[in-house]
Amino acid sequence: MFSLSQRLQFVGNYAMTVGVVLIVLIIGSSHVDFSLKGILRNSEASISNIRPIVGLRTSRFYGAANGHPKENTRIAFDLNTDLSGLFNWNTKQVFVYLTAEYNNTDKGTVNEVTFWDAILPDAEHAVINLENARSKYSVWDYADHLSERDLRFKLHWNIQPHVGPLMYGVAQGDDIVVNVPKPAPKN
Amino acid sequence: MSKPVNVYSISQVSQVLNESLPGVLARLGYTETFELVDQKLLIGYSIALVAAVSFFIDKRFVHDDIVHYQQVLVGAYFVLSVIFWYFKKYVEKSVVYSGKTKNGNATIKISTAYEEGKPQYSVMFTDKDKKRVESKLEINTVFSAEGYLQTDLFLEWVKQQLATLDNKKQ
Amino acid sequence: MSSIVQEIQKKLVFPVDYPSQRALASKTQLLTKVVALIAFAYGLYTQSICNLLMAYAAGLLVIALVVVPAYPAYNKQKLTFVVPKPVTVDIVG
Amino acid sequence: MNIRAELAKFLNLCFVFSSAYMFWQTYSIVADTHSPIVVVLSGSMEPAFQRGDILFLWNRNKYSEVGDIVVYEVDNKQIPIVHRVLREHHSTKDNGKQLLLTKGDNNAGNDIPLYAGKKTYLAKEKDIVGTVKGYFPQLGYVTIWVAENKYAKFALLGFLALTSLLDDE
Repeated sequence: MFSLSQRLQFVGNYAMTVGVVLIVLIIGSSHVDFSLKGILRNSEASISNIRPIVGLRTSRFYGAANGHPKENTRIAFDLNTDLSGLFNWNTKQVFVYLTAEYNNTDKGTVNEVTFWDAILPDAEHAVINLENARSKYSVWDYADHLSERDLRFKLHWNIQPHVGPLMYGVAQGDDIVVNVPKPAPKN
Repeated sequence: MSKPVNVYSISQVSQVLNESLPGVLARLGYTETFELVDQKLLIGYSIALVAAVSFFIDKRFVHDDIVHYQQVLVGAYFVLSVIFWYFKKYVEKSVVYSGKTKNGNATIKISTAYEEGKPQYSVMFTDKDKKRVESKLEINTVFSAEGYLQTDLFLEWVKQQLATLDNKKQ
Repeated sequence: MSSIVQEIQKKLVFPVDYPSQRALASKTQLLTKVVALIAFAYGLYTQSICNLLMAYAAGLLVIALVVVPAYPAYNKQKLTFVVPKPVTVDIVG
Repeated sequence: MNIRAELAKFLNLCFVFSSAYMFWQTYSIVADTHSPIVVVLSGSMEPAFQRGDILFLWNRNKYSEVGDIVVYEVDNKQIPIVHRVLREHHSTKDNGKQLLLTKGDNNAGNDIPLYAGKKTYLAKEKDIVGTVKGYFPQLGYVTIWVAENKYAKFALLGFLALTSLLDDE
C-alpha cells in the first residue's frame, strides 16, 4: 500500500475478488428466481396439427449419396407457448427448438432430429403463436427412409445466460406422435 | 553501493533485513547452514520440473496418447504441492536463517515476519534447546530516511537479542 | 541510464505513512464491499446486469480517487529515521 | 551474489507459470478433453456467443443431445468450431457409436459443407472436443487482439514495461 502503483493494484485486485463474488451472486439469484417461479419444470407448450410432407431429394446436402435420392420430410404445424418466464436479468437469449424422436427398430438406433428452431431475444418475443407454420429444415434419416416411423414431437429450450452455466429443458404438453406417410410414388 | 530501499514499504525493508542477517551473524561468529533452504529448493524445483515435463509432453504429443502420463503428473504435482505446503508451515516455519558457531556448540534459527502497514520487523530467535526470544524491531531505529540500512545498529540489536537468549538459558 | 530510471522510479512512488497504509487498506475493503452490495441491489431492482456493472464501476472510480493519490493528509505521521553517521561502512552490498 | 537466493527468486517465477498451467491441465483431465477452455473466434453462433467469449467444456458424456452446443475439430483445419447439434443418431447396441449433424445458430444452412472430405456427419467420439457447459463474456478478447493485431503486441509490451517501471523490482 505504500506506493501509488501498489494502491492502484490493491484496489484493482480487491475489486476483482469482490467481482467474482458478484458474479456468483448473479448466477445464484437467477437460479433462485427460476426455482421460485418453478418455470424450469413447468413451462408448457401445445404442439398440434402436424402434417408431414415427404419428398425425394438428390443433393448430397440433402442426404443423397452415390446418386441414390433420399427421402426428405418437412412438416406443417401449429405451436402455442409462452416462454417469457425463462427470461430474467441473467438471460441473454432463449433458443427454442422443435424436435422429433424416433426409434429405428430394424437397425436398433435412437434418433432425434430438429424440424424448427428460433432465437428469442427477449421476453416480449417469447409468446409464440404459430399456425400452419412450415418447418425450417428438410429432414432425412441416416438410414434409408423416415417414412412409416413414429415421430414423437417435443419443444425444447436452452437459456443462454449473460454469465454462468447454460440451462436446458423440455416444455410439457400432450405427447404428440405422428406417423410419417410414404412418399407419393413417382410417375 | 547497494540500492536504497523505500522505507515506507515494510515488505522491501523486511527483505533487506532478511538478506543482511547472514552478514551480521557472520560478524557475531556464526556460519550459516543450508539444510532447510536446500530441502525447500529441492521440493520446489521438483514441482516446477513436474509442471515443465507435463507442459512439454503436452506440446510435443497428441493429447489422447499421453492422457495416462498426464494423470500421473497431475497427481504428482498435487502430492508435491501438499508436501511443499506442509514443509513451509510445519518444518520451515518462516525460518530465514539457520547457523551454528565455529566450534559447533551453539545453533541458532531465526524466523521473521512483518505485518502489512506496520513499521515493525518481528523476529524469533530459537537455539538448540528450543529456547526462544521473540522481539519486534522498530525499523526507523536501523534505517536512514534515504533508505540505507545502518548495519552497525542492526548488529547491536541482534547482539542484544542473542544475549537475552543466552541469559534465558541459565 | 539506469540511474535516470531510478530517479524516475523514485519520483513515481508517492509514498504514504504507515498508519495511513493500514487505514487505506481496510477502507478500500469496506468501501468495495458496500459499493458491490449497492450495485447488486440496484442491478437486481432494475433487472439489468448492465446497470450493476455501471454502478460498480462508478463506485470503484470514487474509491480509487479517495484511496490511490498520496494526499497530504496521508503523510502526516512520518517516522523519524536515524541519521547516518558521517562515516558508515556498508557491508551489505 | 547468493546462488540460493537467486534460485529461490527464480522458483517463485516458475510457480506463477506452473500453477496456472497445472490448473488448466487438471481441468483438462477432469473434463476429459484436450482443450477445456476455448475462446470464440467466429460470429456463427451470435447472438449467443460473440467473438472473445470464453466457453467451459465438458467431455465425459457418452452421447450428445440435440440442442447441445459442441466444439468440434475437422481434419486439416486448425481452428475448432463451436456449433449446435441439429440431429443425433446413435445405436442402442453395446458401445454404440453416435453420429451428429451440427449448425451455427446464425448460419443459414447446416455444417455439411464444413466437414472434411465427403463426410456428412460428425462422429461423437472422434470429432467432438467437448460440450459447452459454462459461459463467460468477452474475457478472451485479449488473446484475439494480440493474435490478430500487429500493434497489440507492442502495446502489451509497453504496458508491461510501464508497470515494471512503476513497480519496485
